[in-house]
Order: sequence, then structure tokens, then C-alpha cells
Amino acid sequence: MIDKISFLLIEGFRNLWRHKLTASTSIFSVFLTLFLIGILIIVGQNSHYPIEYFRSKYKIEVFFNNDTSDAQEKIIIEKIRELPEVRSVTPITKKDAVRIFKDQFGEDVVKMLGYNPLPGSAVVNINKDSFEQVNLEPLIEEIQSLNGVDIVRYQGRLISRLERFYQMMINLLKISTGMILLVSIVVISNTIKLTIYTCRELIKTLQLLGATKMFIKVPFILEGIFQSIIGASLAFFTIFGLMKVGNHYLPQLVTLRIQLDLYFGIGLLIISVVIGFIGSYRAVSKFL
Amino acid sequence: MIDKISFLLIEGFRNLWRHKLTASTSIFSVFLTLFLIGILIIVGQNSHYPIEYFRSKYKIEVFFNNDTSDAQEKIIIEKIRELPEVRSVTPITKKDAVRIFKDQFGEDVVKMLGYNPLPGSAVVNINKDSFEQVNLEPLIEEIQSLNGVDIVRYQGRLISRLERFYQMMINLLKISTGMILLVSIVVISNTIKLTIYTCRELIKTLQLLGATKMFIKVPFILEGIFQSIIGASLAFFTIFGLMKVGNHYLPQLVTLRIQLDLYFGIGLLIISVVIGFIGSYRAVSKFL
Amino acid sequence: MIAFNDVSYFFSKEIGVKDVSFEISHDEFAFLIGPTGSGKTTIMRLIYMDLMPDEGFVTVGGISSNKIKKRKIPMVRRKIGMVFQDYHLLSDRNIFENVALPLHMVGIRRDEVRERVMNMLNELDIEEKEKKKPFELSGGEQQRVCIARALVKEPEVILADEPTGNLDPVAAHDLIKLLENVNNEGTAVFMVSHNYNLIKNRGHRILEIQMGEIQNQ
Amino acid sequence: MIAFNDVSYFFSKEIGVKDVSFEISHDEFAFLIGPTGSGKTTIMRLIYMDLMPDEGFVTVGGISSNKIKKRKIPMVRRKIGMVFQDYHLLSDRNIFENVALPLHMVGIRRDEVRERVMNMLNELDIEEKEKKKPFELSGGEQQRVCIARALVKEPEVILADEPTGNLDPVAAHDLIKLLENVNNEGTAVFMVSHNYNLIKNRGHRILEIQMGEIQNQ
Ligand SMILES: Nc1ncnc2c1ncn2[C@@H]1O[C@H](COP(=O)(O)OP(=O)(O)OP(=O)(O)O)[C@@H](O)[C@H]1O
Ligand SMILES: Nc1ncnc2c1ncn2[C@@H]1O[C@H](COP(=O)(O)OP(=O)(O)OP(=O)(O)O)[C@@H](O)[C@H]1O
Ligand SMILES: [Mg+2]
Ligand SMILES: [Mg+2]
Repeated sequence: MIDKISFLLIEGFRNLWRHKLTASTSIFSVFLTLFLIGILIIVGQNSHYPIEYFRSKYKIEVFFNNDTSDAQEKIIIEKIRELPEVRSVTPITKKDAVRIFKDQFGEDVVKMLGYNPLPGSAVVNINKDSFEQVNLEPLIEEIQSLNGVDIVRYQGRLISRLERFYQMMINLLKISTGMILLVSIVVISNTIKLTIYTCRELIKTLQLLGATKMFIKVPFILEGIFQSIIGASLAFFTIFGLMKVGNHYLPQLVTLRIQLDLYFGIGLLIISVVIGFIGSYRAVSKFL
Repeated sequence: MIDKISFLLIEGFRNLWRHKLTASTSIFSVFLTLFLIGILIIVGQNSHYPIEYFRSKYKIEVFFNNDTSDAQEKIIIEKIRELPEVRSVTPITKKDAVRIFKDQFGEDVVKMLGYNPLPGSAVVNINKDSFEQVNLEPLIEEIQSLNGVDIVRYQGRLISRLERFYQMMINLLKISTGMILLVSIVVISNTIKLTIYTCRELIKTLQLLGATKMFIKVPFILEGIFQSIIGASLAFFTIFGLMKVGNHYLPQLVTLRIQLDLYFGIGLLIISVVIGFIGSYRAVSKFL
Repeated sequence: MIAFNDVSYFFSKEIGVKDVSFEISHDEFAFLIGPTGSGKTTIMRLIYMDLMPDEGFVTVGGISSNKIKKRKIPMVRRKIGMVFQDYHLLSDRNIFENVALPLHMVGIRRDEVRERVMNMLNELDIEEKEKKKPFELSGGEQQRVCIARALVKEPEVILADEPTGNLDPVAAHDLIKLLENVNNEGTAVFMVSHNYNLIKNRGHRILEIQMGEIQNQ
Repeated sequence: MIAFNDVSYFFSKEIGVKDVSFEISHDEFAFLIGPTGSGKTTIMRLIYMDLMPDEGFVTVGGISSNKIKKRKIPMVRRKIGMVFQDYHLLSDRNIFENVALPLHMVGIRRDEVRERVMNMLNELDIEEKEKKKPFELSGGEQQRVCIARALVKEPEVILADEPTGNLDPVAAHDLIKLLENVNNEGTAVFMVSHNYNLIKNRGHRILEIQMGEIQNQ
């Protein structure tokens, strides 16, 4: 039994060499698909950077009624701060408003009028680290309904466009990854089918000599798995290399840093073994 | 001669059928790569929509010196309008400023002071339909240097980030398209190599029977081209179908409309024939 | 060892074998002769169950073609040493590996495999071709590799389809002698041949087939 | 038609053919005999320039192996009708297409191809197999397809490597007759055979080869 297993294992390895051409084709396919999948995973992992950046720019301006006192404003601001979607609130008191007015228009409005006509306000920043689409409407309504709040201003249309766009990207990523995985299984299975087709004489001969199905199948399945693993390793190291280069140059361009860890490698490996097994098993079963 | 040509043409066609398995594999590969290329082309064609949208939001606010008259402001605005990067300029006269102030703060500043302390200003919108990265610095400096202009305000960092991001996307698109094209040639050529490898007995026999190189090569090359064309057609119709569906649902989501025309089809066809020819020629020449 | 019971098999109307019945006992040496296209190879394929009878049944080593499960066919074939008319050598393996294959299939130890294969190659005078690929051998040498592969597993019965077609008279005679030796050690031999001169006067049974029907036994 | 001038070809040290010289005129019928592995197929391959001599040169129809450009080799092969020891039939084409191939190569009209191929299949008694694939034929039938393919192009010389190995005595005799007819119409024939009984007493020249060297002519 052990002799048989070792024979089949060695056969699986040697098949790789015997079928150089088919093997290299399917290694290349695996490499390509896993490379794409790897890139997509990395893009996915980093996709929150840009949206977080934009979200940190979302600015909700809350203007208080002219007759609310600074103390009242503080209470309202506390209430806003406790809302779950809110990250931080920057209060702009009536005094601050005067200063801002002066910065903008070069005039001291209090000096001119003898009193401060400007209302207090606050700038609300929202939580930015969600992969989900952020919908500001309910938050705005809640703030609006608070006692003492006059108007709430925010870039509604722009934000919802950005968020929708981001959500579309995430969905696209997921769909693409799924499709590529499927495609890679089909491609591997097709290439192994080809290998087996090329070997149909050999298979016929083995059958005539009394080989069991397993004896014929196992080397092909092993071959498929080996091919996948090789393709996956190539993909891993290519991505790794690109990341090294990327991380070197990217920081100067944009603020995305790229993470690549052991889990990623193990993940690719497992995916590849699964792809290789399913692909070659499918193919072998088609012919035997 | 005509008999020979017609024989070879028919052989090319029949090879497709004889090599069903290899043929379907390479048709599938072509389909896949051309599908990807097609999608990339379409994304590229439409990539200006989002950036144009964002660019239409770029707002450069020009504040005039307090002592410039409305007439002087008009002249400056004309000058700005004539700058090549500028699409439109919306003047905000001192009077408009008063109205805006009233809208914002609920007070009539002229009534309060007896005179208008607010300076005139203008909002500059820039040309949005460029595939190039837009760099606002020179424009800003130019406007700043005009006589009578006090300060120029714009969302510098946000804009330059957006523009860099956009430029990166465009570059990524170009690189990906190039890589995919290359890859597809390699894949086709590999698959045809496989086909030929599967047929090495046949080729040997043909050679022994006195076939010239051309006689052996032509059917394989034709086969490769046919495969490519079939793959390209499949890709075209799939993309076409997806577009139909996409155009049906997209308008409700975002304002990108997708264009797909005859040129696109012809382009794919030409690409496919070129890929098929180069791929199969490479492969055949390797073995003969 | 082998029994045909009113076996018919048709590739198409008129083409195939009809109502074939005969028996070969476990220590017999029998020839099958007949003109080209008369159905000799078809009979062989029915024995190793590459074809299944349309009518009647074939029994090999006690296993009958109408009862056997598909999964069990390899077990029947392992009892049979087959010399195919078209060799069926594996072109991507060398001679040693080709001959060793039936032994690996039944899980024999590597060193024992080596010993038995080399003995067999020696016996057939092709030991120096051990490392060559089939296409590097002459027609007759390939045929002998095929014979070595059939004999190496020490089968219960040897089926040889035209095993002397590419052998010169001396080599052909040597082969018959070798098969007779194997037969004396208790292995049944059933051999197809056109070469009537080679097989006559050896005292073995001769079956004749014509147009798919056995003529005399 | 064919001339060997001190030709040597070595696959490896000791293995191959040595100092072979002989001539076959344009209307001759000659046999080549010799034991398995003696170099008969190697001689044939040298003639159709599948192998190029290491020493000496081979002349076929006035074209010499040491002067010919690689591009021109197909032209030599078109003059030769070859029956290969291992048939070399195209497994994915039917019998008709296999036999028609040499005619398509030289650009003959479809209807003429059809006529000539069917005549040839008739002559060799395999016309009803026209639409079958090679694997659907018996060994002897395949061999006759290979012969048909060699004859159909009406070559200047016919090389036949063991063309009777899978034929029964009657069919083998018929084939020799057929080749003699073709020879009478002015085609040279050079045939390898093991079957000395078949070829003796026919009044044709017999070349003998042993261990790569021609023994007597
Ligand atoms: N797979 C097949 N499909 C269709 N017909 C076949 C097939 N195999 C064989 N035949 C036909 O069956 C008949 C008997 O074939 P078989 O191979 O048994 O002949 P044979 O006696 O072995 O001949 P030979 O001496 O030439 O090898 C022949 O007419 C052949 O054409
Ligand atoms: N491609 C090759 N590579 C190495 N050695 C070869 C090759 N082809 C033939 N040989 C060796 O050359 C010798 C002559 O071979 P050849 O095929 O000419 O013999 P033959 O006379 O045709 O024999 P047979 O009657 O068995 O067909 C043999 O020993 C064979 O093993
Ligand atoms: Mg037969
Ligand atoms: Mg030979």
C-alpha cells in the first residue's frame, strides 16, 4: 500500500514534468487568477482609506437659534455628541463667529453694531470607518429636531453620491472576486481536461493493463494541486514584490499603506489547493 | 492553387471542431481577456463622468479689494473669463453679497451700518472635460496677480487629491489594458501550442508525406484566428448585454451613461484577429 | 480458464463476431488463426472485457461477463498478460517504466519490481534498451517490450495478438519457445497468428475464425 | 532512382548503419531483409530524408542529401510512396481523408481526388471502410489503408516497410502481386520484409542487412 502511494505521489510530480506545456499553461492561469484575486483583496482591504478621507471632510454645520445662550448650546452639543454616528463636534460660539466674520470680511461686526448679531454654531464630524454606505438623512433629521437648533447645513447630494459610488465599488469588488474564482476553477479544470485529453492513449493503456480508477486518477489530481500551488506561490511573490515597490513609492503620492501578511499567503495557498483539487477532480471525472 | 487554398481554409475550420477541447479553452481565454479589455475600455470612456462631476464642484472664490468699483470688477471678471482653464465666472457684486449675508445671518448689514462693508467677489468654475490631471496652482496665481483682486480661496488640498487619485486610476487602466493584451497573446499562443503539441504525431505524418511548412501551418493559424474571432464575438455580445442591463438600471443610481458603438465592436474584432494571428503564428513557429 | 458461450458482438450490422463458443483450460496452449478482419482481435477484446458481448457471455478465471461489476474489471485484467497488436506502449516513459507498470499497479516493492523487470528484459534480449523511449526502438524491439510487459506480472493466462508480426523468423521462433516454457509452468496461452508455418506441427490446438464465426476447433 | 554512397548514420555509438552502398534503378523491384533491429527502417528513413547521413550521401531521383536545402525535402518526399512500419495514419480523419491527403498536398481538384482515392480503396478491397476512422479498422485493414495512401499519388518509387506484418498469407500474396503490377508500369519498389517464404523465388533482388551493414546484394 505504501509502495503504491509513494508510486502515485512520484507519478503526480513527474506528470508535471511530462506535461510541461499543459502544466505551464495552467500554472500561468492560476498565477494570473490568483494574482488578480490577490490584488482585489488588497484593494478591498485598503478601500476604506479614500472613503475615510472623504468622510472626514463631510461637514455638518449646525446653526443655533439666535436666542439660545452659550450654556444651552453646550447642552445641545453634548446631545449631538452622544449620537452613535457622530465622531466629534466642534462648537463655534457666538464669539468665535465674530472672529470668523472678521477673518472673512475684515470688519468687526460687534464694533459696528454694538451687539453680536451672529448665531452660535457647531461643526459635526461623523464616524468614518464603516464599510457600509453612510446615510446621513436620519442623523440630520435627529439634529434638526433638537430644541434650539435653527438650521443644519451639509453637502447632502455630494455625500450621498460619494457614498453610493463607494458602495458600488465594494460590490463590484466582491462580484469580481467571486467571478474570478469561478473562472479560475473552470480554467484549471479545462487545462487539466486538456492534459488528460492529451493522455487519453495512456489512460486507455492503463485501463487495459488493469489499473483501477483511483490509480489513474490520483496522479492527475495531484498534478492539478501541484500546479495550483506553484501558481499560487508565484502570485504571492509577485504581489509581495509589487507591494514592496508600491509601499516605497506610494506614501509620497497618496496616503494608502498596503498590508500584506502571513494570513494573506496562507489564504492564497488554501484557495489554490481548493481550486486545484476541484478543477482537476472535475476534469478527471469527466473522462473516467 | 485555388483547390489548395480552399482545402486549407476548410481544414482550418474543421480543426476547430477536431480540437473542440483546446479550441473551447482558447476561445474561453480570448473571451475572458477581451471581456476584461472591453470593460476597461468602457470604464475608460466613462471615467470622465465622475471626475467631471467633482470638477464642476470645484469652486474658486475670488474676493476683490474693498475699493474696487463694480465697473472695475466687471473688467477683472472679463480678464478671468478669458483664461484658458476657466469655463465660467459668476460675479457676486457687493449688492449680491449683502443679500447673501442677509440669507445667512438674517440681518441687513447696510441697514445696520448705513453703508456696505462687504467686498464684491466672483465664483470661478473651471473646464471639466480634460483627461489630464488638472493643476490649479498656476491659475490661482494668475488670478491672484490681477490688479484689484484681494484674496482667492479654493479647496486646494481636496482638489489636488481628487485629481491625483483620478490620474492614478487612468494610469492603472492603461497599464492593465496593456498587460491584459499581452497576457491574452501569451495565453492564446500557449493554447495553440498545446493544440499543436497534441497534434505532433499528425504534423510528423504530414511532414513525412511531403507537406510543405505552409501547408501544415496555415490551418493552425486560421484556427487560431477563428478561435479569436469567436471569443471576441462572445465578449462583444456579453458586454453588449451587460450594457443593456446596466443602462437600464444605472440612471437611477448615478449619472453615468454607457456608450457602446460599432467602432467598439470593430475594435474588438481587429484586436482579436491580431491576437489570434500573433498567438498562433508564434506557437506554430515554435514547433515547425 | 476462458470460456465463450454463444457469444455475439456486433460493431455494426454484419460486422463483428457471431455465436462463438469455445473453451480454453487453465494450462492449454491454443492458436487463433484467420484472415485479416475476421474478428481475431475482437475475440481478444471480449476476453479482457474491453468489449462486452451483445449476446451470450464470456467467463474468465471464473468471472462471467454478464455478472461482473464495472469496478471489478481491472481485477480480471490483472490476471491476464496481454500483447496488443498495436503494442500500446506509453510513449512518455522509458522501457523499464513501461514494463514495470503492471507491477506498480498491484503495489509491489520497488526493489522487487526492479529485479523482476530486469530479468524479463534479459529474457527477451532488450535489457540494453532499458532507458530508451519506445520511439527509439525498432518495430521488433517494441513488440518484445510489449511481450515483456505481458509476462512480467506472471499472469494466469497470456493473450498475444499477432506477437510475431514484426519479428524475424529466428526471433519469432524464440518467442514461441518462450511461451511454451511459460505454458509448461502452468500458464494458459492464447495466441493470434497469421504465420501458419510457424505454428503448425507444434501439437497445439488451432482455432480458426472466418467472417466472425469459428470454423473448427 | 536511389543510391547510397558509403552512408553511415549513428543513433549512438555502435547503433545505426555503417558504410552502406547500393543502388536501385528507376524500374527495379528489390527486397531488404534482415533480423529485428538490424537497421532496415533506418535505411528507409535515410531515403525519405527523415534522417540525414553522418557520412556519405544518399541520392533520390537525382537529388543528393548533402546538397538539398531543408525547404526542398518535401519535394523529394512527394516522389516517394511510403508504407510505414507503424502506419502513421491520422487518427482524427476517416480513411478517405487519410488516403486523399497526399493528393490535396499537390493541389489536385476535389473530384479527381475522389475518383483516384475510391479506385485505390477498391483495389485494396477496403472501399466499404471509406467513412471509418482508423481505430475502427482491424490491424490488417489499417495496413492496407497505409498502402493505399502510398500508391494513390502514383509515386516514382515505393518504399514499403514490412507491409505484410499484419496481413494473412493470401492478402500478403495479393499485395506482392499488386506491387509487381505497379513495378511493371515503371515504378521502382523497395520493400522490407521478414517473410522470406513470401519473397523468395520471385526473381527480385534481395538485399540483406545485419547489424547495420549490408551483407550481400
Ligand atoms: N472499433 C470498431 N468499430 C467498428 N468496426 C470495427 C472496430 N474494430 C474492428 N472493426 C471491424 O470488425 C472486423 C473484425 O476486426 P478485428 O480487429 O477483430 O479483425 P482481426 O481478425 O483482428 O484482423 P487483423 O488480422 O487484420 O488484425 C473488421 O471488419 C473491422 O473493420
Ligand atoms: N530514434 C532512435 N534513437 C535511438 N536508437 C534508435 C532509434 N531508432 C532506431 N534505433 C536503434 O537502431 C537500431 C536499428 O533500428 P531499425 O528501426 O532500423 O531496425 P529494423 O531493422 O527496422 O528492425 P525491425 O525489423 O525490428 O523493424 C535498433 O537497435 C534500434 O534500437
Ligand atoms: Mg487484429
Ligand atoms: Mg523496422
